[in-house]
Amino acid sequence: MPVIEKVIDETPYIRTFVLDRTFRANPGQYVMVWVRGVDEVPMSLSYENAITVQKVGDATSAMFGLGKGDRLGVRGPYGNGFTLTGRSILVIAGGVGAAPLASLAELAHSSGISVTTLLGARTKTELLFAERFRQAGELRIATDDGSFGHAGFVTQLLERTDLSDFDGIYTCGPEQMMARILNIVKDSMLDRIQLSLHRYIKCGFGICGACCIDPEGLRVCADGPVFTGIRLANSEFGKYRRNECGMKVHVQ
Amino acid sequence: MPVIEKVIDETPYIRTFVLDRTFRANPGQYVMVWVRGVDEVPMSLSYENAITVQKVGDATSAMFGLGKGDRLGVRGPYGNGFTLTGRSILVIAGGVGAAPLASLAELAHSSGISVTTLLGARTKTELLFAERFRQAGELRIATDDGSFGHAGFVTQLLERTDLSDFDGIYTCGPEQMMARILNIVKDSMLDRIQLSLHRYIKCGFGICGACCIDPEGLRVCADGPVFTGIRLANSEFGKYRRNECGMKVHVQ
Amino acid sequence: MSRDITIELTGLHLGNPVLLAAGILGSTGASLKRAAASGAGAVVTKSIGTVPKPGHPNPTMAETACGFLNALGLPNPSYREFADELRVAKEGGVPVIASIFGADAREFREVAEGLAGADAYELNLSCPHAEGYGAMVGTDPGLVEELTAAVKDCTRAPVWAKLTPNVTNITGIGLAAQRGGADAVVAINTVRGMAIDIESGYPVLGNKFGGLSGPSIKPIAIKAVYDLYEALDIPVIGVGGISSWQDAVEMIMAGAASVQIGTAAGRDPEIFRKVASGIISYLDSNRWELSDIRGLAHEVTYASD
Amino acid sequence: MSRDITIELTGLHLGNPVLLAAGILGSTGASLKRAAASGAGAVVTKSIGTVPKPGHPNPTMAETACGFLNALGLPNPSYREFADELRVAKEGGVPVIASIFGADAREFREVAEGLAGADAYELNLSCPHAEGYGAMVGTDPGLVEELTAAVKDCTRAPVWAKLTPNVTNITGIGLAAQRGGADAVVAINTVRGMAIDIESGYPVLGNKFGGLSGPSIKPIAIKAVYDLYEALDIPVIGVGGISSWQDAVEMIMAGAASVQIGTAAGRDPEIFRKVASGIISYLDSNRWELSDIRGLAHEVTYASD
Ligand SMILES: Cc1cc2nc3c(=O)[nH]c(=O)nc-3n(C[C@H](O)[C@H](O)[C@H](O)COP(=O)(O)OP(=O)(O)OC[C@H]3O[C@@H](n4cnc5c(N)ncnc54)[C@H](O)[C@@H]3O)c2cc1C
Ligand SMILES: Cc1cc2nc3c(=O)[nH]c(=O)nc-3n(C[C@H](O)[C@H](O)[C@H](O)COP(=O)(O)OP(=O)(O)OC[C@H]3O[C@@H](n4cnc5c(N)ncnc54)[C@H](O)[C@@H]3O)c2cc1C
Ligand SMILES: Cc1cc2nc3c(=O)[nH]c(=O)nc-3n(C[C@H](O)[C@H](O)[C@H](O)COP(=O)(O)O)c2cc1C
Ligand SMILES: Cc1cc2nc3c(=O)[nH]c(=O)nc-3n(C[C@H](O)[C@H](O)[C@H](O)COP(=O)(O)O)c2cc1C
Ligand code: FES
Ligand code: FES
Repeated sequence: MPVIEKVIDETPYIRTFVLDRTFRANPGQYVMVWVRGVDEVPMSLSYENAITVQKVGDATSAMFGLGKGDRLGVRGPYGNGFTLTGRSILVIAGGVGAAPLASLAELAHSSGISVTTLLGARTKTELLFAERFRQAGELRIATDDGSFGHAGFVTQLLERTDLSDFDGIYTCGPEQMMARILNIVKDSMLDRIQLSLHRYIKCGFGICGACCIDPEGLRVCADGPVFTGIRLANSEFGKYRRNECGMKVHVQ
Repeated sequence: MPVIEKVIDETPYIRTFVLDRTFRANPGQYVMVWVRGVDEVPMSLSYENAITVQKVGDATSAMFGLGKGDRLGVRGPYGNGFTLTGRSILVIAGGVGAAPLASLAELAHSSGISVTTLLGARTKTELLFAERFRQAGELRIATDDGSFGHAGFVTQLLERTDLSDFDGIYTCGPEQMMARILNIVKDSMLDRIQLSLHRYIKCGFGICGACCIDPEGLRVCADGPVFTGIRLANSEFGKYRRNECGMKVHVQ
Repeated sequence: MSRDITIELTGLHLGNPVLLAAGILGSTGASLKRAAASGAGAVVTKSIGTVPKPGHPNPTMAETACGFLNALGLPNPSYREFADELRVAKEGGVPVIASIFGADAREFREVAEGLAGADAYELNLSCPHAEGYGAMVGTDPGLVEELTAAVKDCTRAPVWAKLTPNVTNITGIGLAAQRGGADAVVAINTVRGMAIDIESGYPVLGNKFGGLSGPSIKPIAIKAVYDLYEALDIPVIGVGGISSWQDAVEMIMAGAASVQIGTAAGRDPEIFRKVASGIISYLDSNRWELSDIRGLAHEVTYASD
Repeated sequence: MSRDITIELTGLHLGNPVLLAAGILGSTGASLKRAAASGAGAVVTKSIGTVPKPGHPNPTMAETACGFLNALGLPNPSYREFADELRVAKEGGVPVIASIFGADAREFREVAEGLAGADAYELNLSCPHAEGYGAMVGTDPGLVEELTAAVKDCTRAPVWAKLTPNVTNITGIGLAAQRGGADAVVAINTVRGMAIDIESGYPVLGNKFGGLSGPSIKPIAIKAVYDLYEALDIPVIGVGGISSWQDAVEMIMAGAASVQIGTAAGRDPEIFRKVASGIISYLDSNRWELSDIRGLAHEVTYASD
C-alpha cells in the first residue's frame, strides 16, 4: 500500500497527496482510497502518482490529518477516463473538478493539441492548478466573488466563447455547473463534450450497482466516470442522483 | 478433454491411443489418464500426442474397450522427464517401459547423439517400438523365451556391453530389471544413469504424499519419475514400495 | 445456434435459464432493464426491506485471490421507493423477481405486499453479514419454514427461498423451505469470509467480515446444488462462481433447473447472452436438449456399482 | 533476519510457527523428515486410524479455479504400521504431531496409544469426505467434547482438535473441544465441494465430492480463526490457503498462534523456510515482535467506535 511522500497545500481546503507509487492511467480515471477505520472514497488521479483532495467530510478530513510517511489504501485505477481527440480542445474545470483535468490538459499540450481552459472557483485562493493549466495553453478564470478574473461563473465565460474553435470539450466540476454547460453547448456538440460524473461509489468494480444512472443503467464507476454529452442528455444527470440507500435525491 | 483419434495394436497386450491433443513434454514425463467411472492412472507420453498402454487391470482393460472418437480425461504433463546429455547414450527398455524411451531415443538421434538400445520383452510379439529404436540407432534385442534376439534378459545384454562407450544410460522397465541394472553399472556411472520409476500415484500434483520414496521422501510424481542412480542407490528402490494404504510391500 | 433453451420455472416462462443474481447491479429499474437487454432470462432485484438502509460503511467490497468479499449490508431504499423501480424493471420484458428480506414474518409479508407486481419473490434467508437478517434467520429450519409459509400466504406469485451455504446441513434448510411451500430454492448465497490488510492489521471490509463470491466458491455451490437436487422435489436454482457457459453447464449437470450469475455479471454485463449462446452451441454440438443434461451427474455409472 | 520467531505452543517449543498440515506429504517418516529439513517448525502426519485403509478410488484430487479438491478418503496403513514411520519422522528434529481419526472414543484412544511417542495429537474431527469419520463426528459438539476428553485421558501429550468449517457455528464446536480439554484448536480442514466434468457429466472425483483447499478458502479460514480467537481461551492454529509469508501474517493477525501449510507445500516443499524468513523480514522492517501482530485485527480502532 502506498506511502505518502509529500503533502502539498493547494488551497486552504484542497491538498495534494503525492504517493510513492505511479499508476498507469488515463486522465479521468480514479482510484479508491481507503482511510483505515474511517471510509473508502473515490479520488481522481491528479498526477500519475497523486490525488488532490478537497476536505468535505469524514474521510477527507481524516486524510487531512495524514502526512509524509503515512499510508493510504489505494486500489485502481478504475473507470474509463477521457478520450483525447482533435487539434484544439476546451477544458472547463470547477473547484476540485480541476484534479482530473490538469493532467488531461498537460497530455493534450504535450501531444500538440491546443488547450484553452476555463477555470472557476468560489474565490481566488480556491483556484486549483491554475499554473498547470496556464503552462498547457490559454487560461481564463472566473471566481464567484470576483477576487480574480471574471466575477461570476465559468459558465458565463463559456457563453462568451466561440465553441466552433474546438474539437472537444472536457469538463468536471459541480453537477449543476456541468448541467448548465450541457444546456449551453449546441446539440451538434453533444458527441464532442465529455463530462466526468460524481456519484456515490461503493465497490468501484462495477458489481454492486450503487452508481447506476437512469435510464440506461450505466455504471459511473465502471462505464464512466466520463460520459459524452449524448449519453447524458436525456438522463438523470442534472436532475437527481442516489444516496447510499439507493434513494433518489435532487441535484440542488 | 482429448478425443481418441486412433488406436494402434502394438502387441497383443499393448495398445497406443493417439489423441487429438499435443502435449509439450520431455520424454519421460507422464499424464494422469482418467477412465471415467473406473479409475485414474499415470501413463507416460509415448509420442507428443499419445500414450501406450499395457493391459494389466481394471483401468487399462477399460481403456482397451475404447476406440476412435471416445474421450479420455487427461491432465498433465507432470514430472521431470529425462535429461539428455553427452554424445552417445545407452537406452535399456523392458516391456512397456519402452513407452517413454522411444521418444527419448528419437530426440537424441535427431540431436545428433548416437543411440544404442537394449530392448527386452517376454516374447517376440511383445517387443514394443522395436522399429522406432532401430530408426534411432543401434538396437539389440532380448526375449525371455528366445523367440527373437538374445534368449534371456536385457540385463545379460548389458553385461556384455562396454559401458565406457556411453555418456549416459536411460532405463525404464520392471523394477527388478532396473535394480539389476543398477547393480551391474559401476559406482562411477551412478550419476550418469537415469531410471524412470513406477510407484502408486494418487494426485500427481506432489501434494498427497502417496508416492514418496525412502529415505529422502522424494516424490515420484513430482520430483521424478526419473531419478539418477545416485539418488536411488541407497533407497527403497528394488527393495520395497508402498501400496494404496501406504503399507510397505516387497518388490518381488 | 437454434436449439430451444426456454424453460418453465415455477410457472414462469423464461427465454433462457441464465438469470441475474440478487444484489448485482439490481439496485435500480434501469440497471435491471440493462441486464434484461443483455440477455438475462430473468432478473432478480437487490434485496429490499421495510425501511431505507444505507448498508455498511465502505470498504464494502474487496478482491481476493479468486473472487470478491462483500459486506454491502443490504443497502436499499425500502419497498416504498423501490416499487417504482420494479415498474421500470418490468419494461425490460423478462420476469422480474423481487428479492426481499426482513427480520420476521410480518416484515417479509410487508415487503412482499409492498412489491406487488413482482413475477416471483426470492426470500433472502442467507446474506451472511447483516445483523438480524439474511443468514441470521436462514440457519434455523423452523424459521425458514415459517417465513416461507408467511410469504406464500400473501401472494399467488411463486416464492423462491435463497439458502446460505454457511450451515452444517443445507439440505435440511432446503427441506424446511419446501415444507413451507417454496416453489424453488436458490443456492448459494455468499460464503462467510474475511481478509486482513497486513500493513495495518485492519480487516479490509468496513464491516470486518463479509461474504465470498466468484470462482472460489463454485465447487461449494456445485456441491450444494447436487445435494439439494437429490433431497428436494422442487427445482434448484444454482448460483455461485459462474463466469462462463462451461460453469453454467456444470451447475445444470449438478441439478440446477436454471442458474444465476452474480459477480461475473459485474465484470461483464454482456455475460448473459454469451453464457446462453454458449449453452446452445454446447447442446448443439452434442445433439442434446437442455433436459438431457439437467442432473446428469446423478445418473452416471461406476464400474464398482 | 535475526528476529526470534520461536514459539511455545501447547507446551511444545517450535523454532518457528510455520507447520506442515496433516495429510500433505505426511504419509511416511521420510517425507515428514523432508518437511522438517525444509524448515517446518513442526510436522503433522497424515491422519492415521485403526486399520489399513486404501482410501477412495482415483481420481482423488482435481484442480479448481484457485485451489484443489481432494477426496483421498483417509488412506493409511494403520497405527501398527505407522508407529515405525513416526520413529523415523522424529529423526527430523522437530516436534511430530500425530493426526489421528476414529469412529468413536475407543478407536481414537487405540490409535493415540498405538502412536505413543508423538509430541502431540491432532484429532481429525473434520475430514469432509470419509463416511463415519472426520466431519461426520466433528459437527456434533457433544461428540467433539467426548472424543477430545477421551484422548486427553490417555496421554500426557498435548491434544489439538482440528475443526471443520462446514458447520453453522464453528465457535460452538471450538468451545466443545475446549471443554473436552483440548490444548489448541486447528482451523480449518477443507471446505466441502465438488466439480463435474462437463463432457461426460461425471463428478471429477472418484468419491464424487471432496474437500476444497488452497487460495480459494483463505478468506473462509481467516474468518474462522478470527472468530475462534475471540471465543476461545486456548490457542488457535490457522490453516487454509496459506501460500506465502503474507498469507501467514494475515492468519496470525486474525489470531493464529501458529500456521499450517497444506496444498502450497505440495507445490513447493521448500515453502516453510521461505514463509518463516518472510515473516522475519516483515517483523524486522516494522520493528515488531511476533507477539505484536498476533490477533492485531482484533485491536484496530474505528472512527465510528
Ligand atoms: C469518480 C470520482 C472522482 C472523484 N475525484 C475527486 C477528487 O479528485 N478530489 C476530491 O476532492 N473529490 C473527488 N471526488 C469526490 C469524493 O469522492 C468525495 O468528496 C468524498 O467521497 C467525500 O468523502 P467524505 O467522507 O470526506 O465525505 P462524507 O462526509 O462521507 O460526505 C460528503 C459527500 O461526499 C460524497 N461522498 C461520500 N462518500 C462517497 C463515495 N463513496 N463515493 C462518492 N461520493 C461520496 C457524497 O456526496 C457526500 O454527500 C470524486 C468522486 C468520484 C465519484
Ligand atoms: C510415472 C508412471 C508412468 C507409467 N507409464 C505407463 C505407460 O506408459 N504404459 C503403461 O502401460 N503403464 C504405465 N504405468 C503403469 C500404469 O500406471 C499401471 O499399469 C496402471 O495404473 C494399471 O491400472 P489398472 O487399473 O489397469 O490396474 P490395477 O488393476 O488397478 O492394478 C494393477 C497394478 O497397476 C498398478 N497401479 C494401479 N493403479 C496405479 C496408480 N494410480 N499409479 C501407479 N500404479 C498403479 C499397481 O502396481 C497395481 O498393482 C506408469 C506408471 C507410472 C507411475
Ligand atoms: C456485491 C454483492 C451484493 C449482493 N447482494 C445480495 C443481495 O442483496 N441479496 C442476495 O440474496 N444476495 C446477494 N448477493 C449474493 C449473490 O446474489 C450470489 O448469491 C453470490 O454472489 C454468489 O454468486 P456469484 O459467485 O455469481 O457472485 C450479493 C453478492 C455480491 C457480490
Ligand atoms: C491432499 C490432501 C490431503 C489431506 N489429508 C488430511 C488428513 O489426512 N487429515 C487432516 O486433518 N487434514 C487433511 N487435509 C486438510 C489439510 O490439512 C488442510 O486442513 C487443508 O488442506 C487446508 O489447508 P491448505 O489450503 O493449506 O491446503 C488434507 C488436504 C489435502 C489437500
Ligand atoms: S459502485 Fe458498485 S457498481 Fe459502481
Ligand atoms: S502421488 Fe500425490 S504426492 Fe505423488
